[in-house]
Amino acid sequence: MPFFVIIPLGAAFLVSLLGKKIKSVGDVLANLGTLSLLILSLYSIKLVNMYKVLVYEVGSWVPPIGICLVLDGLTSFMLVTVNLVSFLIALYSVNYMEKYTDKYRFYTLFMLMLAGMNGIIITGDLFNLFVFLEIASISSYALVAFGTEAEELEASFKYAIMGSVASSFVLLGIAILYAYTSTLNMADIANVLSSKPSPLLFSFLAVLFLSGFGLKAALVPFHAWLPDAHPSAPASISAMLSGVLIKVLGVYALVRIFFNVLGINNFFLSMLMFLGVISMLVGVFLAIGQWDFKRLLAYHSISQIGYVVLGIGLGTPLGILGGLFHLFNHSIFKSLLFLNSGAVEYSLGTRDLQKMGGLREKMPITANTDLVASMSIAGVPPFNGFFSKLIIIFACIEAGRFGYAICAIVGSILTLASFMKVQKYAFFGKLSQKWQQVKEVPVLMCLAMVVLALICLAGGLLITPFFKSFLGSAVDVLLLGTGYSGTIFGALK
Amino acid sequence: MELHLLLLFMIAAAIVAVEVKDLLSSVIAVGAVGLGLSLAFLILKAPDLAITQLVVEILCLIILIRATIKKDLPLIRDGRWLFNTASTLIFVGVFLIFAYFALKELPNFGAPIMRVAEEYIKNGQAKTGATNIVAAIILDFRGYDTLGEATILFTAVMGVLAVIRKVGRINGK
Amino acid sequence: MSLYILCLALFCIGLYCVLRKRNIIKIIVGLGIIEYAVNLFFVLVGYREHGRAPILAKDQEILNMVDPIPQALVLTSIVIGLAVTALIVAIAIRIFEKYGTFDITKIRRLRG
Amino acid sequence: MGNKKETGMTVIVKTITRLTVGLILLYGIYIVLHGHLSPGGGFAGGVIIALSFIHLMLAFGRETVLRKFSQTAASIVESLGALMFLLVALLGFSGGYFFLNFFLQKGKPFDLFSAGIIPLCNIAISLKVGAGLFAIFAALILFRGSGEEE
Repeated sequence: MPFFVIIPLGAAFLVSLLGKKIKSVGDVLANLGTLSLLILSLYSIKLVNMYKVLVYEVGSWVPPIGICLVLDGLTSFMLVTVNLVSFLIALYSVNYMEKYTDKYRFYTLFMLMLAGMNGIIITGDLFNLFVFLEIASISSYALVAFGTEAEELEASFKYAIMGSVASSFVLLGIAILYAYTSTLNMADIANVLSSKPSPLLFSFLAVLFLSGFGLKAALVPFHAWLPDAHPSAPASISAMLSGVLIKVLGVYALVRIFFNVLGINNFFLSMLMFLGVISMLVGVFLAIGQWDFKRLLAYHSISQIGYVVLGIGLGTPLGILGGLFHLFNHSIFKSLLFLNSGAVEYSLGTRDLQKMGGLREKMPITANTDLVASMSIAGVPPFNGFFSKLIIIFACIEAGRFGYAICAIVGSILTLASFMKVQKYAFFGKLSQKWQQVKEVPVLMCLAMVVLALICLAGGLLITPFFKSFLGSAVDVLLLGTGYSGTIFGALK
Repeated sequence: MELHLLLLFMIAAAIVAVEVKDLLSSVIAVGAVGLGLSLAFLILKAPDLAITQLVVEILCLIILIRATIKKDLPLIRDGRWLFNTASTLIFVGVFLIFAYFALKELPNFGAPIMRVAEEYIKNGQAKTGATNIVAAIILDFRGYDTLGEATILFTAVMGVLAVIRKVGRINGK
Repeated sequence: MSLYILCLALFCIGLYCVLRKRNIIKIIVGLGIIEYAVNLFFVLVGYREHGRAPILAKDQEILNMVDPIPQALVLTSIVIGLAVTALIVAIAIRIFEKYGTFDITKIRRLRG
Repeated sequence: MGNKKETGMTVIVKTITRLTVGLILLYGIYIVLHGHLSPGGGFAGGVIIALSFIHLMLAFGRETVLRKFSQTAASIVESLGALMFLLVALLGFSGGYFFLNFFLQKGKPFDLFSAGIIPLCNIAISLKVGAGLFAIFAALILFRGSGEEE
């Protein structure tokens, strides 16, 4: 189990050591590393099916003395999402990153970011979560500034400041939790907290964690950095940031702490739902007015994160299922969209939608995959986005939250409208004179995009009974609430 | 008692650092906060931290002084300055009051619970062989954290080297 | 108790600096103050009245050690603070080179 | 400050630097090696080692130091330190666990050679921290040399 962290770390160190001398070592090691991680994470599904919960004690110290790694349903679900997307993005970067200098540094930082995310997902220790959170965020600050142009540096600075303040909030929260419980193991904390509850302290902690992780997840009052940072990064990193980073750093960490450690109550849930709906609407309204392809996508990320948080915040089994399912789907189609925008930028050198047009003839693969992704994000059947949005809306109605359901439908329609705009201006219409010599992007980039598009199509199958255990076991973990501690200590014996 | 004085000194130095007009003085003042913190660690019986904080502080100071090349400090106070400052101060006040009541639930200062820590103190030497319990924790009991920490520094070095490159893209814009 | 509040006051000064100042260096300074405050809070939490440093001595038995865990964690967090500061300073230097100023009101090529 | 040619500071500073820098370096190494016995450890020691090089650089100008210890060498040493730390952690698998303190014989307390992997980890970390911080500093200083012509 620790291999989820060892592989990317080892790859990162080796790439930085050898990358300057041997040019191809970065490509090879990064792709091999992510591929092996993907295989491992797929294998972890099977393990979870067999054992339910696996606990690994680092250094053979039994928790709460040492740090433990936990593999349960939610973990393996997130691992599959992250590693699938990152493998395809690594494949894509082989060609795409030719535009930048010092490619091996890019791979080093990329692998470090991956190591950080895997570390967050798999850990069972609160402070360890913080450490890996910082690895992932620091590498993402550096990656946003990778092009070293003025805009990128500015966006990265904004992001770095916001992110560091968020980390400080999280650390303060951890300090208070430690003072109150005198332990750092998440399961142990849950145990202690349930034996001596204290509402005021809990709400203070909730405010700290919500502002910390909410900043990382770009929920609406804290979203200011995202529309700058995500478009500025290289396209493969935008895909990584929007596709998985905000989910792991923000949503996963938030959900894990709120549901499994602090113990959820109605106040937290309604707060989450409210923030989700606000993000959903604000994000989509801001997106409609955008003409920059990647900036538009970035605003949609805010809106889609809103859906995820709304679904999870409902707290009902159906709602959580919808939220997690949407999380998976969003990471697939949003990374596909960012990769498409990268492909367009790679060929054309611009991101302004008004200058494009008629690219369908010249770049058929990009255009078609982009169509799939757009339909998917807008929630058109039979693509995966449709199913997850439908589940969230049903869950809203089931829980009696008709207002939220209507908001979700409105958001969905507006998303559709804004992506119709993208399709119309970028890929349909007349081909302007300027782009007569535009060619399709290299083969590896195409391959990555096509695979993602196929997953978009097939994603709907995940709710069929055959795959249900994959999502279902993740939902079970959250429904368990603070019973989490019981299962961890049960697995230790 | 000396801790209170030290904290008040740190707060004063921090206010100076925030409000002083000259950038270099501001950086020096933040150095004073850091050294105060180092002393505080010493009073709180954390010699490891005091040493580390001291040397890290020196390095931070050198790096920050390196950054203060030009000393222009804008002092534009537009119409909303008062409003914005007031709202920030009110927010800070609410935060502190809320914190005061929430932190009352914590165990009293000077009497931590130390449920897990007792275990480290009792058996740390026998199990790891290190007499410095802090070293035993960071490198053995919680060695995995330290791997992460080393990685963070590595990431920062890589990040600095990546950001500081002269040419970012091969074909320019 | 009053120590905790003083510590949080330090935190708030840093927060105020980050939110309200317009100079990049001042913002970095504010960030540093926030980090100091959080570190101090963590160590305060682990202090024990009349405690001893958590290092065993050769000839005597030490009974009332202070809590060693926060110290180990703060060691980590100090280094994290150093790493973040170094990276942000590097970015700030590049920004200065591109824009010729540290004033964030003038650095506005992106609009949110 | 920076308007002189980069030949370093006055002769007084240089002489004192020559005397003290070795001591600082030695003190750093001492702190690293005794990390498991007394306060200090890999991080503090590594930073002190880096500071000794930075001290040289401030006093003598950057060329003198970079001739001895170039930036490339620094980043290579850093990667090596990181790999060494990971390797020590991986060696724990010989006992079946990641990060296992795999020496069965922990040695006598208060001895220099005791406590299993802890001194090894300290050395690896100090290499990494020292070289890494030096690389950061050198990068920031070198950047001024070519970036800003004002």
